[in-house]
Amino acid sequence: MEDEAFTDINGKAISLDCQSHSGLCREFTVSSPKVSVGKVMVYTCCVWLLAYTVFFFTENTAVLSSAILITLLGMMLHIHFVKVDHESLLVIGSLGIQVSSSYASGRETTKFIEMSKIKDIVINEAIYMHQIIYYLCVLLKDPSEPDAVSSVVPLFQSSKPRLNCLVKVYKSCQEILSKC
Amino acid sequence: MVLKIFFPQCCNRADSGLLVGRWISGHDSAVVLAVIHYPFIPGQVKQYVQQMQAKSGVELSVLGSWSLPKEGQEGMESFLRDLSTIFPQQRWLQIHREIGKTGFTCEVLNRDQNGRVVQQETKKKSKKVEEEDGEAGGDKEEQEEEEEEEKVIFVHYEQRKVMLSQLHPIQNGVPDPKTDPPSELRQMFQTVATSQPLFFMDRYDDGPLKSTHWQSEGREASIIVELLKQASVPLCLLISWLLSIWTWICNIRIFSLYPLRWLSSKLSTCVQLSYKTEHMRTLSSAKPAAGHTQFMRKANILVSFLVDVALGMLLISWLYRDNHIAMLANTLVPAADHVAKELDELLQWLMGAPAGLKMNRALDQVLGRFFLYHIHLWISYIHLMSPFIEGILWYGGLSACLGLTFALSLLSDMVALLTFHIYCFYVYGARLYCLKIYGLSSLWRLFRGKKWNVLRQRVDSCSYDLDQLFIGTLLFTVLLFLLPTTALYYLVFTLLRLVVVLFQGVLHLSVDFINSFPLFAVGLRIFRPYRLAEGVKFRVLCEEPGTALHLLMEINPLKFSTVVQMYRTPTYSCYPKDSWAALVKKLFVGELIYPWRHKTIKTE
Amino acid sequence: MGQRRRAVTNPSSRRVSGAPADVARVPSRKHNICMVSDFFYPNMGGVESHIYQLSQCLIEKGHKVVIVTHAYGRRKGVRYLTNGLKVYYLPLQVMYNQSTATTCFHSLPLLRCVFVRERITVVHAHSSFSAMGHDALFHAKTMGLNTVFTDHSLFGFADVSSVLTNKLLTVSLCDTNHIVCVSYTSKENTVLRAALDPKIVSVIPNAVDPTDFTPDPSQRLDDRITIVVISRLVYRKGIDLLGGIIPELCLKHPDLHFLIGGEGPKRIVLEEVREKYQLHDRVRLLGALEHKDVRGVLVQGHIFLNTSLTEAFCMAIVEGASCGLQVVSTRVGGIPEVLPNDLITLCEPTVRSLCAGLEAVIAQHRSGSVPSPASVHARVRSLYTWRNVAERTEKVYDRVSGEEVLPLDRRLRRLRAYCGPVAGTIFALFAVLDFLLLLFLQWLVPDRVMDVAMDATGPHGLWRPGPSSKVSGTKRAAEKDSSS
Amino acid sequence: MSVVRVMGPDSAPGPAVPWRKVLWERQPFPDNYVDQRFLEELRRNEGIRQYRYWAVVKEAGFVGQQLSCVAIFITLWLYMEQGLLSPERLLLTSLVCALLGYGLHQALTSQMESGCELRTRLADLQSATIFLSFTFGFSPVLKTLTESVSTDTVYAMSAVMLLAHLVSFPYAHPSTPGSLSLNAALFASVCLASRLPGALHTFAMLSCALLVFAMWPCLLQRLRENAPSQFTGLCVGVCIGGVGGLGSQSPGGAVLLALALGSVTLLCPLLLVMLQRHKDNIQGPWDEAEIHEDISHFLH
Repeated sequence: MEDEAFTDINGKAISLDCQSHSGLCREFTVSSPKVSVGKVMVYTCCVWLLAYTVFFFTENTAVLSSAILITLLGMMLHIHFVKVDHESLLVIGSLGIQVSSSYASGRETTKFIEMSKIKDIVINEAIYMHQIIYYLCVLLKDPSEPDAVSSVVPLFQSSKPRLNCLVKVYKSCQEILSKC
Repeated sequence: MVLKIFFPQCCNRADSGLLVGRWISGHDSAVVLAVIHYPFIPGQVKQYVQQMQAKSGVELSVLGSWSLPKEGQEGMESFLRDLSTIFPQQRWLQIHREIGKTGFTCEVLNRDQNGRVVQQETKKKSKKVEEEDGEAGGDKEEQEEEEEEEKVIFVHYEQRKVMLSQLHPIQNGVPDPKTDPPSELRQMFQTVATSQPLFFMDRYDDGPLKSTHWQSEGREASIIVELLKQASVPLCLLISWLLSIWTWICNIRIFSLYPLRWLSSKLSTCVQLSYKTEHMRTLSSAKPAAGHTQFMRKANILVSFLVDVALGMLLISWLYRDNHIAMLANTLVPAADHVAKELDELLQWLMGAPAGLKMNRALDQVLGRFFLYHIHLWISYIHLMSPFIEGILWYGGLSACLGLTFALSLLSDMVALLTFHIYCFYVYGARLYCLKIYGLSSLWRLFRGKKWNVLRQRVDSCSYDLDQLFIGTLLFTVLLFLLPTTALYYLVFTLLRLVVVLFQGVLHLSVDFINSFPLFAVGLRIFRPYRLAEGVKFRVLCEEPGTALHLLMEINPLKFSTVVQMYRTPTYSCYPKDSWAALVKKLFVGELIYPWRHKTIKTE
Repeated sequence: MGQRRRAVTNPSSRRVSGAPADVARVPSRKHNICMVSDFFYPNMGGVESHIYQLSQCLIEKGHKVVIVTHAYGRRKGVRYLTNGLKVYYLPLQVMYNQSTATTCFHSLPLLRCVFVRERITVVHAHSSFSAMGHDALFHAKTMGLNTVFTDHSLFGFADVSSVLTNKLLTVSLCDTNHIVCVSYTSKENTVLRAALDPKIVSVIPNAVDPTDFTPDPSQRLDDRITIVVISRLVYRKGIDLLGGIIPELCLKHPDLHFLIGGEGPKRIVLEEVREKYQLHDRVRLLGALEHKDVRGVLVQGHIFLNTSLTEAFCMAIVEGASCGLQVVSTRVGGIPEVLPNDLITLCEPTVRSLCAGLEAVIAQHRSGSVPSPASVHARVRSLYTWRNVAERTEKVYDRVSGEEVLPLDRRLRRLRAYCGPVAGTIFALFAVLDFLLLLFLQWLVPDRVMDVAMDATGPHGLWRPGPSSKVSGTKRAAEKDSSS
Repeated sequence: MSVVRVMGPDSAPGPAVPWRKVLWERQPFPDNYVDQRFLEELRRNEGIRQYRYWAVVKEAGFVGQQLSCVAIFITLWLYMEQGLLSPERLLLTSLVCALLGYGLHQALTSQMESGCELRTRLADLQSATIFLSFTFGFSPVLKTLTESVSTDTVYAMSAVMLLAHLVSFPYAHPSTPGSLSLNAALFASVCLASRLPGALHTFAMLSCALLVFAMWPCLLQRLRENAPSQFTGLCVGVCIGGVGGLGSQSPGGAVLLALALGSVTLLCPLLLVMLQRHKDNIQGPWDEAEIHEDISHFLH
């Protein structure tokens, strides 16, 4: 349970929280900063100003109401589908790995991968937008031939931590994996 | 190795007794299914376990002992250990729970070959570990102890949900050799699901043994279900008999003559009919559904069929109330007339200089007259059959009692018939246009002194003779100048055609939707989310120091999207079979487009 | 590329070029080198193998090497090859035969990312056909890195297209620190094209692994004389000449057979010739050849024929000679410099002359006065080795890394001075824009935010061979995820 | 030896052995050594041909005459449009011209004995009939073809097409007129002809066009091969005829045409000859060798 100053690939501050429930079970939670009020304000203002300009030319109040609707709807959709509040990785030795990400609206999506399916956890490089980043991912076994990788499950996808953070998680994951 | 114990939540507060369950081979994890309380006679327990095993086909066994000491009864340690000798097992679990605490502690007694009991302490409190030859050497105590503490994981699960839930992706019956051994969770789920008979012994009947496990809600519901099952059998038989007759009628030779078959393949009503027949056949098969998918499929079909019929009934009730039918009929003929008139005007407009376009007058006149004649024919045809339309509608309306889909497809057929003239126009226009386009393209190649090489599939340069060039150029010029006229006609009629096709497409889509939407599965997902499990998720229960790790296993329900695309009953899809770009290209080069789906693109 | 890997750790080739001794004597600094080119594996050809072999040898010498190329189909992302050679397949749009479309700018973000995170000191671009290479040179200068350019191809001055390309080359080479050419002819050509000071142009020939191309006379059939041709079947390789030669010789010598490996648009010519003269049994068209199959084809022949119309440095003839074949080739480009006269018969690029040359060699064969394949191989094997190439290239890097990079203003002045008023001004403008873009990117994603890449190679490389290691695990993952 | 073996750039030059332009032996020179024999194989402007003014003018004359052919055609059309020339007369004249030309053509062909496959009279007759019949059959259609298209459009189209004809005309050996040029010309003539008052006019115009654009170049080619002196005279004659004809209708057009002819036949050659001096062409061993001999005879 310690906090260093970690940042994501764009230099925004994120916090990593390692909970060790027992020797076999650890939980890592990467939580990205909350939705900044200022940003919301800015977006809202932009939309509304636009709406007012339109309204100014076309005396039509529908424009304004629609603008309000749009902002509200947009905000809801954003916090429900886009904005991820924190992502957590629960590693249970000899049982499996559970990846869950919870959105700002409280919606939570969870995926549990059994240990028998997992081949390894590695740090990997990928080209993302206009940069090349490191990311942590779980390699899944191919049931047909054991030493091939059937697919890859990337971790901490929405909050993209930097290498130092990843290495921390990676090391302790490897500890548990090596135990059993 | 780490020992995983799947422990049913309902047994948390059970009084002390024996743990009945199963060791999952290969994963060294134990699934506790029930607790048999004191007092019991070991013989009866053994016998009971035997018969349960026989019933459920799970290798049940007595896993160990469960002690939740009430006040007064302390120090059962030795007694419990003796129990292990009564029920000879490879390993013997002793799970304690003190009243105050939430966590359990567990001892594992390993029995090696010569029957001596080897014990490993897993209590944190017990600082010293009495160790004979366990799998860990006795020399390095501390680190040994560290390891020992980690040994056991308790996974609490809700027995009922796990029993009823179906793990996805489904692998029914025989696990294919590639993926075996089936994963731990899958085995665990199977174990709980198959050991259903174990749970039918409930607390109140006075058997020799008292046990704690999930209690099935009272018998009555199940009795009713049984009765329904019994009743459904003769019904199924009846339906299947009727079906056989129907199919026999369908297979009379007259229907399999060429024009009829072709027609029936094009008429969406007939397609719908055969489709329904097929569904009924699947429904009315007397034998019970094998496997989950089969069952779901049947249920989906049944539900959607019922819904369909209900909607159809609604429609009928609307139609036959203060005769809407007559109204419809009276509106229909004038509508057709109106359409014809509109077309007439349109053609007149085209025969002038439409939108100031420069068209070749002679050709324009010819085409216009031709189409006008067609419309004339059409109108007379409509008027010929106007008296019968009401009757047709009346009987057609009856068909709605076979379901809304049926009525809809009938409607689409009617539309197709009523707009036949538009179709004709479209075909003429398209053919003419197509001809022109191809002629122009090949002549353009000649114009540039190239030619299409059929063998190499490419454009070669070639030297033509003078006369070839001359005639080619003449034709090219003629075609080029006549193109706008035909193109305009083609355009107009294609637009009309597209409107019709769009309408029919919408009808087909809705029909397909009603037929294929998995209502039952979705309902299940809404009201019993745990029934369709995508997987599981674990929560770490608040653990206090000194006990092993406690996890709560919850069921992770399937996503709606997955449910829909997994359980949607396969139909002939009537979605446009080629992409929009392809469609546009077809339109441009003047190939014909049809609303009806082709048999070849049946989507599974 | 299996057998190329073998070459890197091979005692014989080590013995040939006394590499270790020299390295011991001249302790040179270690560089972080970034090879940039549009052409790399899975694409096959001279440039590709050159880059691969050179990088391998440089890694062996303890430098850190990464390769940057564009994505080939589903092969995008980051891959690791033998000895931890790291390859970036950047998702850039391919325009015309495997060369990326260039706007001078859009490749900057990714290239900058690579340069920064790999801590590159020297950027080495290959092949003047590779737009990506030129972009890299441009951006490297903007970021203040030293650059080297290797030119693999010859260019005429006759037509409009070449005028344009030469102008572009002038621009992109005018502030490149050092240029490497593969032959003296190529050097002259490049110096003329890019108006360069010949002092900064080094000549370092290509090489072949003698171990891959060993003679095997037992494969030859003695009842016939086989002429082997291995090249892409395109106009520049003089396939039309070949189409003229085949009937002439086949009519004269009934025991003459042709073995033609390669694929291309001109295949149709050969097929027509074959059909017209009924030579299906004597002219075999093998189609495209894997690099590993080449030797198997070569050793079946007695004579290697090369009809190229232009070549900077023809590796094919060296490979042929290394397999112990008698080489007959056209006297074009750098070919006369490649092999000593007793190993090669040079002809004019005409059907008559080539036929005469082949006749002569055939006559020698009949009289049995040709040197034995083994002896030919023994002579060739010592001529061109990758280690030697690597050492000479290393020296280039040493020299380059000492030089200072022009600041923006002087760079602009230089551009104006070297590339003429019009092009110079335009590209000066481009340089400024590029610089501004760089500043913007640095504001957007500061260098400190970028993670420094783990060194798989170089002074303290982490590369541990074997599938168990995490690096290779990463590699496999990279392959998977790039495909997904 | 191993010192010599690896020479990076800027190593000290070794013993004074002469530098050789070979790669197979490792020489005691640095990699970036520049010998005085550097670029000695560079050659400039080799094989460049010197043009002589009048020769070029003579060649250019052909272009001029083609230009004026078009002018003549246009003149004829103008005449017909204003009804100054009746289609019957045009047909008659063109028929006579055709016969004369055909005779001359035959004479010239028989005169040259290198007779590559001669078309039989029958074939000629056949194609002639095809022309006439098709033109005659189509002329009513063609007549009504462009009536709804505005006149300017038609003019523009035909102008563009005639230009295309002039540009893409194979001046080198026009014995077989290139298909694009011929087609363009025919297209233009059809456009123009469809503007004429009657179907017969159209027919006449088209046949005339055939004469001018298809037959005439063949005859001219023969002339050029066999009787160069007359050829030049003919070109001059055609040019004068074109200018005069156009002059009779629109003097301005005539002037323009004259200017164009002058620039094409006199000015452009002058420029060519003048600019030759500034030619600077670099050749060397790096050039892509071009194949001089004709490979195609191996194929067909």
